[in-house]
This record gives sequence, structure tokens and C-alpha cells, in this order.
Amino acid sequence: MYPFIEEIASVCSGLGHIIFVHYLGLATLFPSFNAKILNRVLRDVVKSEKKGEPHLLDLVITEPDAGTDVQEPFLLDRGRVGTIARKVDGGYMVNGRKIFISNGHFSYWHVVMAFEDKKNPAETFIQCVIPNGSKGFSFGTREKKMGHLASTASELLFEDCFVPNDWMSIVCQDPTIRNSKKGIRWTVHSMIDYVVSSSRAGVGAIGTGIARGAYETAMDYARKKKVGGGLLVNQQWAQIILTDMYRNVNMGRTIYMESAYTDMLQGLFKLLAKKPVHYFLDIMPGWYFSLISPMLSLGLATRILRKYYYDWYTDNERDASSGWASIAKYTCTDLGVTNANLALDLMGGDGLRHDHGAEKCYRDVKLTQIYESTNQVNQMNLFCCLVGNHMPEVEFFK
Amino acid sequence: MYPFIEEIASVCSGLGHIIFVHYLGLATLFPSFNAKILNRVLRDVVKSEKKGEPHLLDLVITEPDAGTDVQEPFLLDRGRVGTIARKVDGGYMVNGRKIFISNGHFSYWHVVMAFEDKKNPAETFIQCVIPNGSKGFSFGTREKKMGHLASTASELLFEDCFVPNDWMSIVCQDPTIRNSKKGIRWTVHSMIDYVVSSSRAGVGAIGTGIARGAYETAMDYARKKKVGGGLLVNQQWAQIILTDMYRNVNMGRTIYMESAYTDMLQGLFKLLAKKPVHYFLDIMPGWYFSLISPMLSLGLATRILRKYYYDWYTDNERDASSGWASIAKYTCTDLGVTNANLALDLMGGDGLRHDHGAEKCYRDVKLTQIYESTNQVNQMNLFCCLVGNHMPEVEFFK
Amino acid sequence: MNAINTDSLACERQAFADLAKDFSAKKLVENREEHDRYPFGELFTEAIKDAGIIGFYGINLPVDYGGVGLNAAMVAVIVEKLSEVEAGMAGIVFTNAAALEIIREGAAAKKSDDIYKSTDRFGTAPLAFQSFHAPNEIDMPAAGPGGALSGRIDYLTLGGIADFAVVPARSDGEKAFSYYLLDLKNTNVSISKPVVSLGLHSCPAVDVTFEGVPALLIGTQGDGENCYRAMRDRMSLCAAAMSLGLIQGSLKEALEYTADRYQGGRQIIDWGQVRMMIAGMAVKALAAGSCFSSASCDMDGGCIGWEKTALAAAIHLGELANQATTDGVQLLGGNGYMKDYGQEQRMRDARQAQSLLGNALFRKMELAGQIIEESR
Amino acid sequence: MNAINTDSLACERQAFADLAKDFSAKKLVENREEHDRYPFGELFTEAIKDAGIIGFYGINLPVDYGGVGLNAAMVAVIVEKLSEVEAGMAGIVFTNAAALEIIREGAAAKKSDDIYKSTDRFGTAPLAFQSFHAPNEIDMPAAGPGGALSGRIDYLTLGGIADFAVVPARSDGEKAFSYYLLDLKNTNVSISKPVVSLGLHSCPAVDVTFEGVPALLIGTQGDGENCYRAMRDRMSLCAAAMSLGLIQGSLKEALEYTADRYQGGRQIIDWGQVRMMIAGMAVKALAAGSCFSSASCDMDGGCIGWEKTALAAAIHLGELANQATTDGVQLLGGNGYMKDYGQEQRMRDARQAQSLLGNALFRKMELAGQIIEESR
Repeated sequence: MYPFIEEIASVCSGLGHIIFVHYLGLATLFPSFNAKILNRVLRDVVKSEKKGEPHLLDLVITEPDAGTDVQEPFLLDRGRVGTIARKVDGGYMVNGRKIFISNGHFSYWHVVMAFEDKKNPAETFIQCVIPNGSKGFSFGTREKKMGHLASTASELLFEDCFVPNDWMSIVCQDPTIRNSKKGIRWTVHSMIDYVVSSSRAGVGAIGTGIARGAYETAMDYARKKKVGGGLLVNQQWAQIILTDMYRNVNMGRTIYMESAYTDMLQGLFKLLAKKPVHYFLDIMPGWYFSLISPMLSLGLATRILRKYYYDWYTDNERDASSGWASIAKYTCTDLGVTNANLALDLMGGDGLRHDHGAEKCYRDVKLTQIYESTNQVNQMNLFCCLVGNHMPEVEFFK
Repeated sequence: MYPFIEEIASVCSGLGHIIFVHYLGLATLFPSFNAKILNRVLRDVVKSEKKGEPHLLDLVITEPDAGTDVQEPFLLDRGRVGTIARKVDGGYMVNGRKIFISNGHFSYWHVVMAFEDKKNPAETFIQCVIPNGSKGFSFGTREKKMGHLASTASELLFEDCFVPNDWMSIVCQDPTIRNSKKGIRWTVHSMIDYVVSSSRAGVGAIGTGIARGAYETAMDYARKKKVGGGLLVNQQWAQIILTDMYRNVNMGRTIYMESAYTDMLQGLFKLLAKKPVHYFLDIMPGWYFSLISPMLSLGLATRILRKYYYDWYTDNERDASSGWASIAKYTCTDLGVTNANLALDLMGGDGLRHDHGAEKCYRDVKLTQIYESTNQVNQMNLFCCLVGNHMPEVEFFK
Repeated sequence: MNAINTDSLACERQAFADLAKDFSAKKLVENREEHDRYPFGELFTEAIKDAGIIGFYGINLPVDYGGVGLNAAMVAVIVEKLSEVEAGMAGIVFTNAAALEIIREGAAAKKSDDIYKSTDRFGTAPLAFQSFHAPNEIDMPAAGPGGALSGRIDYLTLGGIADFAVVPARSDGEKAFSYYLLDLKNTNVSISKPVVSLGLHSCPAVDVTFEGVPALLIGTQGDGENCYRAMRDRMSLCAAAMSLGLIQGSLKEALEYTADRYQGGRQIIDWGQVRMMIAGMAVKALAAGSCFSSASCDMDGGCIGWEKTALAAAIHLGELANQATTDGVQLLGGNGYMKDYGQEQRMRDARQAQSLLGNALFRKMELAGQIIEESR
Repeated sequence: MNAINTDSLACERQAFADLAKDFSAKKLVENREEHDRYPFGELFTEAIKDAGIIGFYGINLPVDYGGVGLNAAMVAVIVEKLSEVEAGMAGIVFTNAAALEIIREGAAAKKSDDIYKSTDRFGTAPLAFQSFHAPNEIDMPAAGPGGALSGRIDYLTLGGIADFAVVPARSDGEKAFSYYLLDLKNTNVSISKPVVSLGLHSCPAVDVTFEGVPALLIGTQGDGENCYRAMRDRMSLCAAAMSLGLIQGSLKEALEYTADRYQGGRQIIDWGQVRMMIAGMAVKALAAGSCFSSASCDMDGGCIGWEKTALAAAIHLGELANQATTDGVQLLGGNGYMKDYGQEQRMRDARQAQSLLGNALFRKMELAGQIIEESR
């Protein structure tokens, strides 16, 4: 999955981003472990793709006054959240404005985060799925961005948007969550970390992909450009720059794969890595789909999954997968920026032209240092997960 | 092995270096695949250690006028080599002066590189083993270094030092090498790359170890130092610096281990990674030592090993193991320098004191960017191995 | 701001700085985003004209030919102030001034002012010039007998909006090259659509093809390299000025935004790491200001080695601006990436400004060459 | 080298620069390595005495009390030139000058010159002072009634060789602190062995313990912070000067070595990457020179905001020197790491110089605080 994203992003990170965000939407829905909703959404995604009208997912979280705040469990309570879900007969009424929503205008299934009580967001967290065409839901403007022009950053508007109970994937006040062994806050924190642990390695892959695109562009250029009678690629200092770029790509890939392994063993995918499950999936017969999968719609499946993923999850597992995801995210995207700069360094005035490729890398890659929480917030998260944890005198996000 | 070096170096890289160089000597001797000499030297090493008077090895290569030149196959022919081995009755007469020899004064077994013809060094390369007390061999001065004070950089002098044929581990004009399938030059190049492929990851481990020492020192300091009423560790910017240091250590470790895996599969250790050999070693009975190992003294063992390691070795294997070793070497040591700087940044005036630990990291780590070929030469090697290879228009070391 | 306050030069400098500031506020702030979208938005043709009216294209043009008769250091003052607000206009002033420097150098070498008499457009409308490439980086057009040029000039800055251009060309079989002045409205000139570039969108460039276009030789035949070097020595200061202005603009916007934005229940400017990043930008802004100011002083005073100092200032400030404007985006988070704020434009412009007067790495290598030569 | 050439200040500056150069060549070059080994080698006590004789400890001491009566900018000139050769001696001059600045500030605040009359050793022998720590980074001794000090001062630079020291102390229960002048030869002062440090070995520091040591209050009670800030503003320029000198020295030795060393069959100076690294050092040296020169100008001219400019110069040049001297070692390969050459000492000294006047990160944060305050 991650190398696939890298591959696409090495040519166009905007396109890579569209694909990535779709899976990000899925990765956001998964930690609800709401088997019924997952089953319905996933089946529709597959069916729609076969029809040639793919129903993409997106993750609807950022608000005008709450960016970092709503992505960082430590800050949730201090933030000014603005999207409120009010309980009404048969469901919830959602009101609010969301911005910077990647894939917003392209998606069909919107995985929306909201809160029941703006004064107590951490304990009244809500996740619901809103499809296109829902009453009260509408698209707003698209942001004018520096790069990633193939994708969108959309404004989504919710005005008395009614969401039936069937589409509420996470309701923290629901007993399966409220009564979870480690408490609501711990569980919400884990849900968020399940998402970011898998998504941030993906951003790392995008950063690495852009790093690779920049490298390949610069190498092509250096092999053709003549300076002082010889080829640029035969200048020793140019070879050193190209070598650094090559190294950066390989280092990035090594790091995001390390995060992916960690996540496989200790994060969202850990059930799949258990030997019985793993082998079962390998040999899974066709009748599974018709016979077993309807059972997912029963509340039981959700309860079992939540038991496994919430109650049995440990701090150490969460810290390792979330921490390494942050390492991958900020390291690979910094490497991407470095490579984009090196490509422009090497290409001088020629690199400034859009038709030469490198300037696109430069514009695109900057976003990767910003989204999925800024690199600084990722550093703070890594600090919380793996550096300053277990130190009683240490305060987080002070 | 590498993590062990990291562990030692995290406290004292000088000591880590002493251990590392001993293995570097071995790693230099191994690619001779001279089973007889290896057998004798290794048995003596084990025996001497048990006696409490360990006989260490060193690698004797650098000369006053030839540093990079004698470590870089591409430059060998252009260098001014000064250590000459002249064929005499029953052996060779070695003359020359070697400098910067790590472990020189501490070692018993000196693995010495020399040349039969100073005008044709690449094809008349010689490696021999000279023990302490050999006639014509003497110790010169010890260098006054900035750091790594626990270890030495020695001058070794050879004046009409006679080395019997039995101790000539590599003689390029010997038929097993001269007639090797891919020619002398290719084989010498491979020998050098066998050495550096395993040694450079070790330097990476030392760099990572120092990075870790710097991190741990800075963390201890930040947890105790009070600034403006609170602890330094609770300043957000200090947390970011510590986080970066933590990340650097983990990144370094990931990278040198990647190099170690590559070397295991495609470098000096590749025979050990073959399944039959691997399992045999696991279950190797005690009688092996008494029964099989004497056979190593037969010329046959050397011939078989050389067949396997020289004739059957491929460009791709060599490039991968040598290239990744350079990645590990220059990446990890640069990270080490970064961390030493960050520690001093954080500790300000307090970091300047020797008794606070960080200044030692700073002095020690600089050496790792220089030895085992400077980082720039490692970048060039990486360029030759994995970046510019297969590009017909590209020139190396121009 | 660090300039010497004690002489009349300083007064003039202050006057031009104020003028540029005033001009920026009145003509550039509004619709900045729209102009930056060129060629996918409107170009600020009015502002380009107005800049000529107030004399921004005649600073280093002799007084006798309608100019102000000052040097590149004064151009740099204007470039710096414009760049704080909109570096594209600064790029236009820069490009025209660079072309005029070539002309001045040529006239001086030839000891003749004739070239200035060839058109009365000098100083009122900007000249086109290849601001982002050194002559040794490009393939030049060929100069036929009588000075008719054939061939191609890529990325000719302002080529799409200027009447005249200063371009290098080489006569058949010659190694040395010369600069020529030519009329871009000539029918044998083919001009491409505006080249889409990384930054400085409102200072657009085009690719131009000549087929026997009559051109006026600037200076003496084969003296192009000397003209280029003399121009570059002086214009380096202006390149440094653009980087400096961009750093200052970016710091300013970062300060405003971070004081305005709340996360974690407080202004983000009070977060430790945000403050440390601002500190880094501030150090760069102040150090860059000093570096620029001293290089300017050295040039005005004709200190020995001022050329190297100016070149180093351009390179160093280019690097500082690259880092500072990138941090400037980061400090605004998602908003930094959006065109509603000025930061992303500054980041692109700063990166583009690093290539003013040619590839910075080539310039660095040349500097090393000079220093090694002198040390031998 | 970039200084204004037109006034008498410039002449004096040149004279002191020449003097410092001459002194370095005669007293510091020989046995540099030996002195740098202190405390494991001999300290150059002769040179330390000689520096006093030619007036290096009295630059910023009023003429009435035997000094030269100039300011810290002149000290900076000397510090720069000494640092090119041996930064330890520059550290001694720096430390003494910093202590004198505290005294000057105190005397000015109190409007009394009495403190200068307390000893006739000012200007002839260096004073001890905590050059590497800001007062807010340390635990201070307590000042008892009548000014007797008790407690500990760590890393007191020159404490082992000076007669007098300027140290901060706090009276019981007070938040503010004051500076005191005291006699280190007093029997109630215990002085540790020299502290082994990263760099500037020939400018050694000690840990000192006081048990009721009589001390003279400098300035008015509780005014320590103001004295410190005024001193730091001015001495920042001297810190920048040390970094600058180290860069220049390192570049010089790198140029010499790489022209001398052959690998791959040619001078390594002709290897492309070696040249690129030299280019990087040269850009830093030139930009640092400009930055220093302008900051010096601003201070002399009393330009608005010169304090921030000087502080930024110290921080920025500290960083540049760290990078440049590290590259300076790298360019000499194995020899760069050995004490036979000057590069490893420069690398250590440059790193140590970054902490002059306190932790650079704290100083950066303070600068950010000031700038944010002003922008509000």
C-alpha cells in the first residue's frame, strides 16, 4: 500500500494524495469498529468502482478555529470546536463548518467528526458517515493552494444535517465506549492514534515519492545539461548532490516501512498480523462473503472488535505505532522538502519552469509538512509517545 | 555485532572503536579467504583472550601521502603509494611507513597492505599478517587527536621487514587471484568492498552510539536543569530538540541495520546466510573443531572460498552491499554530529565542561565523519555503486 | 534600516525607500493574489506603467537620458521595499536595472553614449533581460553580419511586455559573445506564451525566437563577458535586496498571524516552538539586513573586494530567505499553504530569487575559484 | 576589512587590528598547540602579561584610569584578529572587557567613578568573569550584610589566573541581583583546579567557592540585570568577532592544505566537492564579515535597534562559525582531526564561542520575545 502511494506520488503527489485520502477516510472509519457501517460502506465502494463511478471517502475534521486542536488528543479539551451533533429522535442533527477537507468535492462518503458538547469535546466525541445528497449538507468553496493542484481542499457545510442512528459510527456516550475498560478519554485517544498511526506513514510515503520525483527529475536534467564543455552529471559536486538525493529517497522508504511494520504489529492492522487470521485470509473461501459477512451487521461483531481493539490495547502498543508514524511523517516529508530544494539548486534558472518538473515538486511537497498535523505537532506527539513518556516530571503540550 | 558496538560507543566511542577496529582487522583478513592464516590467527585470538592478554588485530593501510587513494579502488592507480613488498627468497621484504593506524600500539596481529610495484598498485596489491616482534617492524609515534582519546592512531614502521610466504594472505600475482574469472582489478576491487561493506556499517553503529550518548546526556541534563522556574525539559522547544535527537538515534539504527542485512545477504557474510550453512552452524557439533577445521589449512579450502567469493560474486551484489554500507556510514555519522551539536545547543555553557559529558561526544564524533574514508568519499562510492552505475555517459572520480 | 545616517546619499536612499513603500501600499497590496496568478490572472499593467512614471526604471540611467543617474545600490533600496510586499514588481525593476547596467558598461567601454540615443523608451518602460541565467548556462542566438540575430533565447524575463530587450549573442565561429539591444516588436521575433514559473509570476518570462532580427551592438564586439560580470557584481546587491525584503515580509506576516491564531487555548505565538521558529526568522532577518547594509556600503565606498562581498551576500541571503520563508509558511500551518495569505507566494518568490543572475551553485564555484586564485 | 575608511575611528581601528595581528604572529603562533593543551600543558603566562602591556585589557577602560577609553567595537577588532590565530587569547581579552563593561555600566548608573579607584590593576591584568553563562542560568552566591559573599560560582573564566573578579550575587530574600568586585586572593576564596573544557583551553575557567568574602558593590544595589544587559548588548559584537576570526582562520588553513595535498593524482583543491566546500566556507566568511561590520557600524552610530542587530550577529555568526570550522576540519581529512594542525582547535573554539554571553538558544528566545513585544 505505502510503496504504491510512493510510486504514484513520485509522478504526481496530488493524485497520490487523492488515493491516499480515500484510504485515510477508511482508516478513520475502521477504528470505530462499527462492523455494520464498515460492511455497508466498503461494499458500496467496491461496487461503485466497478461501475466506473467510484465513491471515494474523505476525512472531515479540520475547522476554521480548530486545526491542531482536533487532531491532538492532548489539546482537544482546550480547543474551540465548532461542529456540534445534537441528539434528536432517531439520530443526530449536525451543524458546523469544516475546512481544508482533502477530497471533499470528490468524495461520496464523508466521515465526519463532531461533538455533542463543545465544552467537553473529548468525552462527547462523535463520528458519523454522511453520504452526498444528505439534507442539510452542502459543499462550500475550494481553497486556492500553492500546490497539490490535482486534489482539492474543500469547505463542507452542515446546516441542520440529520444523520440517522444507523450512520453514527462512533458515539462516545454509547455504552460500548463509555464503559470501555480504560475510560472514554483513553479510548478516544486510541481511536485517533489508530487513524494517525496508519495515515502518517502514508504521508511519509507521499513525501518520499516527491523526494524520488525530485531526484529523478534532477538526474535526468544533469545527464543532459552541458556546463563548461562537459555534462553537469560529471561535476563531482553535482554527483554528491544527486547521491544525497538518492540516499534521501532510500532513507525515507526505509523509515516509512519501519513505521508500517510497527503499525502492522501494534496498530490498526494488528489483528490481520495474528497468525490464525493471517492464514485464514490467505485461504479464505468464496463462501465467506455470502455466509459470514452478513454476521458483521450484528452488534456482536462490533462488540468483539471493540473489546479487542479498545480494552485489550496497551499503552506500549499505542505509543510505538503512533510514535513511529510521527517519525515517518516528519522525517520523510522533511526529506522531501530537502530533495525538492536540491533539485532546484542543481537546475538553477531552468528548474523554475513548470515544464521542467522540479518546481511542482517544490510546491507540492510543502503541504506534506503541514497536513496530517504539522511536523512540529508530530514531533510533540513523538515526544509524548516515546521520548518523555514514563518521566513523571515531564509535562506534555505545555 | 553492530548493536553491540553502538552500545559501547554510546558511553565511550574510543573504547567502541578499539573493539570495532579489532573486528575491522578480521574483516580485512576474511576477504583474503586464506583459510590457513585465518584459522591460525583466529585460534590465537581466542586463546590469548582466555589467557587475559588479548591479541587484537588492526588494519594497516593509510600512508602519509595516500589516504583516500589506498581505500578507493578507483583512485588506487593514481595514488602515490609508499609501502612496497619486494619478493625475496621464502617471502617478501616490506618497507614503508603507515600512519593513523587505529589500535596500532594495542594490537598484536597487524594486517598490512602493501604493493609490489608502486607504479601499478592495483594489480600488485599485497596483504600480509605481521605479528608483534617481527624483525624490521617497529612502532612510531602516536597521533595527538581531538577525541577518541581511549584509542590510538599510530605510526607503524617497516624497515626491511621480512614476511614469510606463510603469512602472505593476499598476493595478487598468485594464480588463484591473477587467473580469477573477472581479472585482478575486479577482484581487488571486490576485496576492498568486502571489507568496507562490513566495516562501514560498524562506523555507522559508532556514529549512532555517539548520537545516543549525546541524546541521553542532554536528556539527563534537561530533566534536572531549571530555567525560569521550571525544568528545561518542559520547554516546548527543548522537547522538540530532544525529540529530534531521539529520532536521529532510531533513524541511524534503522539505517545501519539495513546495511547489515544487505551485507548479510550480498556481502562478506553471504555464505553464512545460505540456509544449509546457517542451519549447520546452528547445530554444529563440538567435534567439528577437531575434525573438520584442520582441513582449512589445506590450500583447497582457500580455493573453494575464493571461487565462491571472487568468481561467483556479481556486480549487483557488490554494489548493493558497498553502496548501502556507504549510506550507513555517512548518514549515521552525520546524525552523530548533529546530535552532538544539539546536545551542546541545549546545554549551553554547562555543556562545555568535560565532566558533563557532551563535549566528549562532540570531539569524538567528528572522527567518524573522517575515517573509513571521509563521508564525501563515501558519497562518491555510493554514487559509483548505486546512483551513476549503468549510465554510460557518467564518469567516476573525475 | 542599518544605513549610515549622516550623508546626503542616506537622505536620497530614505526618499526612495519611502517612495517604494508608498507605491507598494497603494499599487501592489490590493489584488496581490490576482496578479500573482498571472498568466492565469490579470497582470498589473497599470502598476507597471506607474512604476515608470515615478522613475523606478531610470535609477541607474544617466541623467542626460532622462534617468536619475544613481547606482545599483539605490535600485537595491527599491527592490528591498517592494519585495516586502510583492516581489514580482521588484523583479521587474531588477530586470530593467540589470539590462541598463549592461548598457552602461558597454557605453563606458566603448566610450560612446550613442546607444542611449537609440530609443526614448529607456527609463519609462522596463527592458527585457535574461535575469535568471548567466551567459555560460545557455545556448545563445547567432549574430549575423550587421548584427541580425537568429536563434533562441529561453526564459527572457519581461519579453512578453517590454518593447526592447538586451540579449547576448555570438558571431559565427567566435568564442566571445556580445550583448545586443533589439526591438521585440520586430516581426521576425516570435514570442511564446508566458512561461509558467515557480515564483515571481507578475514578473513573467517568455521564450523568444529570432529570425534575422536587426539588433544594435552594445559596447565593443566580444566584450559581453566583461559587461556581464560588471553588471553581476553590481546587481548582486539587488538580488540580496529581494531576498532581504522577502524575509522581512514573511517575518511580519508570521508575527501577525501567530498573534491572532489560537490553538490549545492560547495564541500560538506563546507556544515555545512557535517562538523558537520566530526567533530563527528574526535572527535571519537581522543578520541579512546587516549583511546587505554592509555590502551596500562597501560597493558605494568602492572598498577592495566589494564584488566578492556582494556576490556572497546574494548567495547567503538567498539561502536565508529560502529557509525563512519556508518557516514563514509553516508558522501559518494550513493557511500558510493557501493563496489567501502572502506566505506561500513569498516562499516561491524567495526560491526563484535564488536563481537571479544565474544558478547559485555555479556562482558559488566561481567565487571559490576567485578566492583560490587569490590565495595562490 | 569592510570598515568605513574615512574617519579617524577607522585609523585607530586599523592600528589596533595591526597590533593584534602582530601580537598573534609573535606571541601566539609558536607553541600554539602546547598552550591549547592547558591544563595538561603550559599556559602562555608571558603572552598574557604582554597583552596587558600593549593595552589589550584597557581598551574599554576610561583614560583617567589608565585605559584607552574606547568602546567594545574596538575590543571586537582585537578579538577578531587574535581569533584568526589563537582564540584563547581572544577569550581572555573578551572576558576582561566584559567585566569592564559591567563596571562601566555600574559606575554610570551610580554616577560615581569610585569603583575604578579600588585597585590599580585594571587594564594591566585581566579580570575574571563568567563569560559563558547569563545570570538567569546560574545559582548565585548570597551577598551578606556589608557585601560579604558566600556561595559558589561555577565556570568563572580566568578565575585561576586573575587577581580580581566581577561576579553576580543576590542579597538574602531579594529577587534582583547585583554585581560585585572581589579579590580572588582573599583566603576565603577556594578555587578549583582548571575546568577541562571543550575549547578555548588557553582561556581557562575554574569553579570558585566563597565563604564570607568581602566584595565591593558595583553600581547600585539590585541593578545587576541592567548592567548585564548593557554589557551583553555591547559584548555581542565581540562574540561575533570571535566567530568571524575563527571562520577566517579556518578558511585560510583549508586553502593552504588543500592546495598542498595530493590525492587521485592532483591537488585536492581541484576536486569539485572540495571546491564546493571551500565555496561554502568563503560565502560564510564574507557574509559573516559583512554582518559583523554592519553591526559594528550600527553600534558606533547608535542606530535604533543596534542592540538587536548585535545580538543577532553574535548568534548567526556563531552558527556560521560552527559549520565553517567543522568543514574546515573535514577538508583536512585525518590531519584535520590531529593537533598538529589548527583546525580541530578552531572547531572546538568556535563551538565554545557560541556560548559566550550565555546559552544561544536562551538568547534567541529573548530576541523573539523582544520582537514580539515590539510588534504588539
